[in-house]
Amino acid sequence: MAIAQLAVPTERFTEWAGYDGPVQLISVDGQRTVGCPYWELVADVDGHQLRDLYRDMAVVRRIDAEAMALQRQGELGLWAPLLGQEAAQVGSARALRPDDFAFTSYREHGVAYCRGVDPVTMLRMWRGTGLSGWDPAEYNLATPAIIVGAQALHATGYALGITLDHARSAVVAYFGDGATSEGDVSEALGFAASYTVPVVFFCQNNQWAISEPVRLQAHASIAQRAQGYGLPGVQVDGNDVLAVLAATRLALARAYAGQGPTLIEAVTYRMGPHTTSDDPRRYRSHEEEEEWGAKDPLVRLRALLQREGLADERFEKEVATAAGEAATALRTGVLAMANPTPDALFENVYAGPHPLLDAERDAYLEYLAEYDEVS
Amino acid sequence: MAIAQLAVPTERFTEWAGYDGPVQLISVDGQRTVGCPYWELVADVDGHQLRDLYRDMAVVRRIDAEAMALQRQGELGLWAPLLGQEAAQVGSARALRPDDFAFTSYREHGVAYCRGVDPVTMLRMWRGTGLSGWDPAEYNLATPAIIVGAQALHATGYALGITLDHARSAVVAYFGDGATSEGDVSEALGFAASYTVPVVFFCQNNQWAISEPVRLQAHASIAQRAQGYGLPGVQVDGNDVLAVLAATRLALARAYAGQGPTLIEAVTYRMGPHTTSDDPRRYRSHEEEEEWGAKDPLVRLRALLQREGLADERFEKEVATAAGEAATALRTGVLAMANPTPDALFENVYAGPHPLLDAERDAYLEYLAEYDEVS
Amino acid sequence: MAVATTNTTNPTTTATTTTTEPTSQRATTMTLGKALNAGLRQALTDDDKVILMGEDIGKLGGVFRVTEGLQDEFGDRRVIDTPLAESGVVGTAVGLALRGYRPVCEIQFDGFVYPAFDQIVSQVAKFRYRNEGRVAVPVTIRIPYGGGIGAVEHHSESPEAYFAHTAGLRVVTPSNAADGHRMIQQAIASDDPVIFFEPKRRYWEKGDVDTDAPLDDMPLHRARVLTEGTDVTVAAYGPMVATSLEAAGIGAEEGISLEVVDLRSLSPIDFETLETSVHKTGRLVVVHEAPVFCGLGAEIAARVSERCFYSLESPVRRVGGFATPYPAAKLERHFLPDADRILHEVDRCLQP
Amino acid sequence: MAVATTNTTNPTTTATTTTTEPTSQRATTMTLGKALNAGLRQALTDDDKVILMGEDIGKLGGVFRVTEGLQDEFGDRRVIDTPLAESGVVGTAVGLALRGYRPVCEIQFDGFVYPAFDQIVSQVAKFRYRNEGRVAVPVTIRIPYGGGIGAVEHHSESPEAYFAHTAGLRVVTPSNAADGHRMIQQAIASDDPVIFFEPKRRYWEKGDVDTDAPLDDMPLHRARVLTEGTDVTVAAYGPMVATSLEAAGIGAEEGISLEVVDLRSLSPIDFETLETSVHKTGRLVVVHEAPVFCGLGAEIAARVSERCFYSLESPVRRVGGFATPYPAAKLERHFLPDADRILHEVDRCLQP
Ligand SMILES: Cc1ncc(C[n+]2csc(CCOP(=O)(O)OP(=O)(O)O)c2C)c(N)n1
Ligand SMILES: Cc1ncc(C[n+]2csc(CCOP(=O)(O)OP(=O)(O)O)c2C)c(N)n1
Ligand SMILES: [Mg+2]
Ligand SMILES: [Mg+2]
Repeated sequence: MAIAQLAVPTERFTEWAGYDGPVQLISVDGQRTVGCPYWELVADVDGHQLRDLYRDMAVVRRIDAEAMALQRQGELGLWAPLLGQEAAQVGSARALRPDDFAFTSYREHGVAYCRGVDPVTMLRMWRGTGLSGWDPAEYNLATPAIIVGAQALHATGYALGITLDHARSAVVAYFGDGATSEGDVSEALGFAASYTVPVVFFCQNNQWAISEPVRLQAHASIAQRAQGYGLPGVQVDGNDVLAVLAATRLALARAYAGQGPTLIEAVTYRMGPHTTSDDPRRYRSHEEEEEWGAKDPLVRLRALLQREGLADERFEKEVATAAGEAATALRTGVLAMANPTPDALFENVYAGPHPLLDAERDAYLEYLAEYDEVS
Repeated sequence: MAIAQLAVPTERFTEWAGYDGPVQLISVDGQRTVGCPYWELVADVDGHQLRDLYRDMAVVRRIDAEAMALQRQGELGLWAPLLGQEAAQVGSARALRPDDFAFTSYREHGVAYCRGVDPVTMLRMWRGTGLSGWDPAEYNLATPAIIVGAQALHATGYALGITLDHARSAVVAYFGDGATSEGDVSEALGFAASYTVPVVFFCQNNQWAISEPVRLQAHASIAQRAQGYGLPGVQVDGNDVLAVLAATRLALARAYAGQGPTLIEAVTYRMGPHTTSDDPRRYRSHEEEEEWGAKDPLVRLRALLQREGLADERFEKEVATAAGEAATALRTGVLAMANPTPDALFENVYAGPHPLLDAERDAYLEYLAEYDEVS
Repeated sequence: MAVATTNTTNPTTTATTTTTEPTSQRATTMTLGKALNAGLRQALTDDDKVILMGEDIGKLGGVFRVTEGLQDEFGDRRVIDTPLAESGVVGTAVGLALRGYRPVCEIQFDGFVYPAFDQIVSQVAKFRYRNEGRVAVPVTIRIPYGGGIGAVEHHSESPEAYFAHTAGLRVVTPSNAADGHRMIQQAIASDDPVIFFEPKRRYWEKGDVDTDAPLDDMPLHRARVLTEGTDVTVAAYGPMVATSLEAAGIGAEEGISLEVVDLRSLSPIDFETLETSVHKTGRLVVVHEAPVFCGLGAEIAARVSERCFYSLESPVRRVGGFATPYPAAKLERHFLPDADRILHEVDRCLQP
Repeated sequence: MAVATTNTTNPTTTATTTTTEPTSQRATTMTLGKALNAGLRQALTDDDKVILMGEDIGKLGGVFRVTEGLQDEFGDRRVIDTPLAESGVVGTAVGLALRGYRPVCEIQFDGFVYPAFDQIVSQVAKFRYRNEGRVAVPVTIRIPYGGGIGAVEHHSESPEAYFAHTAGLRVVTPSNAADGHRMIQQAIASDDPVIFFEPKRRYWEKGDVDTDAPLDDMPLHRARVLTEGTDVTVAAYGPMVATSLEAAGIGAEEGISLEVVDLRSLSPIDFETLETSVHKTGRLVVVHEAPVFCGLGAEIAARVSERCFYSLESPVRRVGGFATPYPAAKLERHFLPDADRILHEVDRCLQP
């Protein structure tokens, strides 16, 4: 599905930017809030599209759960679950046009899904059959960055390229609350502001960087950091898919209009462990988890749909089926994934020939052959 | 000379912090401004002390000029002049107590002077007889950082040490406008805010980072960056020694009181070249230089002194003599500086013995001896 | 000789170990991870200027649990969680050191040390020299390193050569629990900065640790001959020591006598111990996980080739990673040296 | 033989040069700095995806004036002044490369590359591999390096070994104007990232440059024999090539015949050319400014010792910096290899 583009009037940018967040359009109990000027930014989102958003979120949650299960069963080396962050990821990614480009960290499976990436491909790096999955050029989506914060600079550079090309598209850089402490993210804010390039810094503040609470990383709100670099920053309820969509649309519209970068802080919660290697009980309370559990982004959207008569049994079943099919396809695909052959080790280090590496490859493959090991 | 300490009342911090800068206490034509609440912070500064401040500024300007001359005459390898930044450096450094600690970049000769460092020692690294001059512990002043921005983190760590020691002193980290782009400076702001440590980030925005204007580094004011990290930031007229003194005192008082870091942006101008290797005519206009020349911090302070009957001929003469003596002592000292002997090359790399280095030293000294070259 | 198809971590057969480790009645068996934890606890107890800092080292106890329980025991002013910024961690550690502290920084994984590279190379390593000995920066930087754990990218690097090439640093790496316990304390006590590489895939391997043994029984920078042999010397360190011992075990069964030297210190290197061995065996194979090209093995091969020119009966051979980035998990067994690859080079050395 | 008391940069006596450089009618004489400038201009002209970026490279033309006039000529969208942040420079260059550009980054001085180390090692070097060849990152990173100019700290470093040890990068360094002009264009044209080291103290040295010569006359990664000799091979690169030629000149007067090889490429290294030479002379001295320990010379010595085991008549000797940080200007002549120190090692090689 794709959310249709909305023409955002340039002359109103300042007004919206002046709105004191956090932007919330759907309350925790699934009611439409009143009075927030961001409503206009999603005025075109009808019941059909709301259902599409819900379906996306439900499917990526199911994919995530399946990946967790695959990891627990020994089929993946590791997995970083997105549980709880579906609204932040789907809401922002659905605001993108195909020719926009996104850079993410390791947790944005929902973004990759919205960009059209086959989930099986996403799991390749987690299974260890490759270091990445898809072709960035095919989806206008870079492969995930594991070095925290590094991608913020890549996004800024890519956006600078768009400016140099006189093109009319934008870039989104996804990173976490922890990443805001890294020098690279600050440098990216500075470069982006200095060159006025079309990039949206999208921070999912999920309250935790592994075991560290966000207050260790940021003394003020993360959105506030933007002002220090001379760019607009806005805090949105990251568990509210419409608020996220609205804020991202506005930021993208500014970017297309040549008005430069925006920082969005989507306040959300990492409902699961940092990764399958983590044990959150060591550092956070059950109460906190329950408190945030009550703000679950899917529950909220479903409440709205039900309230508005958009979620009948047939729809729920349809969503369940879609999610189930995605999970099955994922499991089948992952289990069928071919292991790389030893020669792959030596490929794609360099574009051209390389005497040292070529000699190392030849010697190693010969060594393997000697012991009958080439598969 | 030392500026007496002033007890700054804690309960008024918020009020001062709320003052919308830039803080200016002496106008460009040497008049006391009215209405600025920062006046209270220098209420104790009498005519005697004003003259002391002027003398400091005049002497460091003379030292700086002498160092320029020495470089032009081939006695120094390089020199980074402070011309134009005397008020920013003297005003801030004179606010420090002996047990406060300062970290600087390569241009803060005025700070080193106020800390009591012999100017001859300062020139050692520029002459190339050593990599540094004084003992940091003796003056509570680190040796200058050449890697732009690195010292901001050292200052933050030192301040964290003060906190861990339950001590009541503070740290000042000096850096330039260009440095604010480096990740290290941003990380320092974040760490300092997170740990609420007693550090004052003192940025001399002298408009230029070599050939790059400050607008390339900062889209908003530099002071504003502080808010993004959750600490107070204040912009002061960096060519106004009283404004600088007042703002630094306030920041230090907050630090002593356990209220954490402050960022001060002292707006000033690098009236000379970046270093003796630089040629500013390549990148900035004569008009700009003249415009800032009119805001010369010494001219301004002298106008105030004269206006208030504090600068008679005797005083001017006394200052000229002090400056002249400092210059002569500097020249004599520099020309008498002993060259290091080859064995110094191998010393102080490690605290303890090191088989490789020890063998390298022995072999090299033996080699030199063989060719009769040991001096 | 069969090519191993998995990265066997525990040598199934080992040659006679002649380690100089004094066996003590008080020795207890513990993993390398626990031994490091005990060593850190001891350092925190012995000197109240020692503080630990890093990402997730507090409540979580570090992702490898090496600092487990220490924040509980010593408080959050001695065991400090830092914001997520490695340059920040090391840069503030420098400041703390100037204030008289002995910070021990944890870098979460090898691949995350590079953001701190500037602070390490330009500041930590050069501070004493710049200040002509007036200032010490006794910072210890702990880095879990190496591969073999099936991890995602950036979690299996062996960056030791970068640091060994940096004057002003000391670089060491324990290969077993007893050394872990002793060496971490020695590193912290050193007035020089020490890069302390921990072979992460050996964290769970057990060994006897005499927690009461005097530290100076074995100097920090001395290599140790682990198995005496006569045919070929195998020099290894960190994670590759167990692999080399495994090779020695297999070799012994095949009648090849290997002398395994655990370097322990990578800068400086104890060439005396190594050369004594090579003078005896006349042959040397150097093993590490890092790419061979410009790796630590290059220095060892270069120096031994020079200094043992007349006793070497065959060229020094190097076994290590290839000139590729660290590969995907399913390929790492091809990248990482194993006992068979070591023995293959041993065979080449022995070929007439 | 007398020990030089200054760092003579221009060889006063040089051995017969047998460079394969085709002498052309069209050759003009220019400094290395100007040749690089001309090469950059050519690259900007030939491919409009080439952009230059760095600190002070625009109006100022770089602190060494290597980019002088280029912003005037190509505009500030092709020659871009960046904020003062090296990680930012390289990180945005990666993004530009993904967008299809060929960024050429200038790092102002060697000692300022470390803040960019993470982006270089974890991103620039690994991007293609991570993406299984689907993505190229043809970034060139120009770094003026080396000492001998009497500078303050951090302005005289030789960090090439760090990059040579990093798989995924190519590392090259010209020693003269003609190579500067050619190699910078080849580096930019390469689809792989290239670390391009410029020997800063040679910027002002002149040489003949045929600006019309076809680039592929001489491949980027080939070493060049500069003087043919029979007694000892001297391998050098960048700033040490002129010093080695000077040594060869003095040697020639004393009846010692040196074969000077300019490596030109540090990763990969053209071992074929080098080994051919060593097979002939039987002796090798490797020279660089960087500390010897774990320096590039280690790799060369290790590999040549292995591959020329039976033709080496004496151990490979290394001449280089000591295991110290780069010292104060007044001490640098002791740190830096000069013709006499090279000849001293040559003598050692020749001693029976
Ligand atoms: C440079 C770097 N340092 C440390 C790590 C280890 N690490 C991986 S994820 C993570 C926490 C990131 O937190 P945040 O940015 O909030 O993202 P989240 O995981 O919450 O999505 C850490 C410390 C890393 N990958 N890269
Ligand atoms: C990490 C690093 N990058 C680059 C340089 C080269 N450099 C020295 S000073 C300078 C400009 C600094 O500008 P600013 O911070 O404004 O201080 P100012 O010189 O104006 O006092 C630059 C680019 C350096 N010393 N360190
Ligand atoms: Mg987080
Ligand atoms: Mg400046």
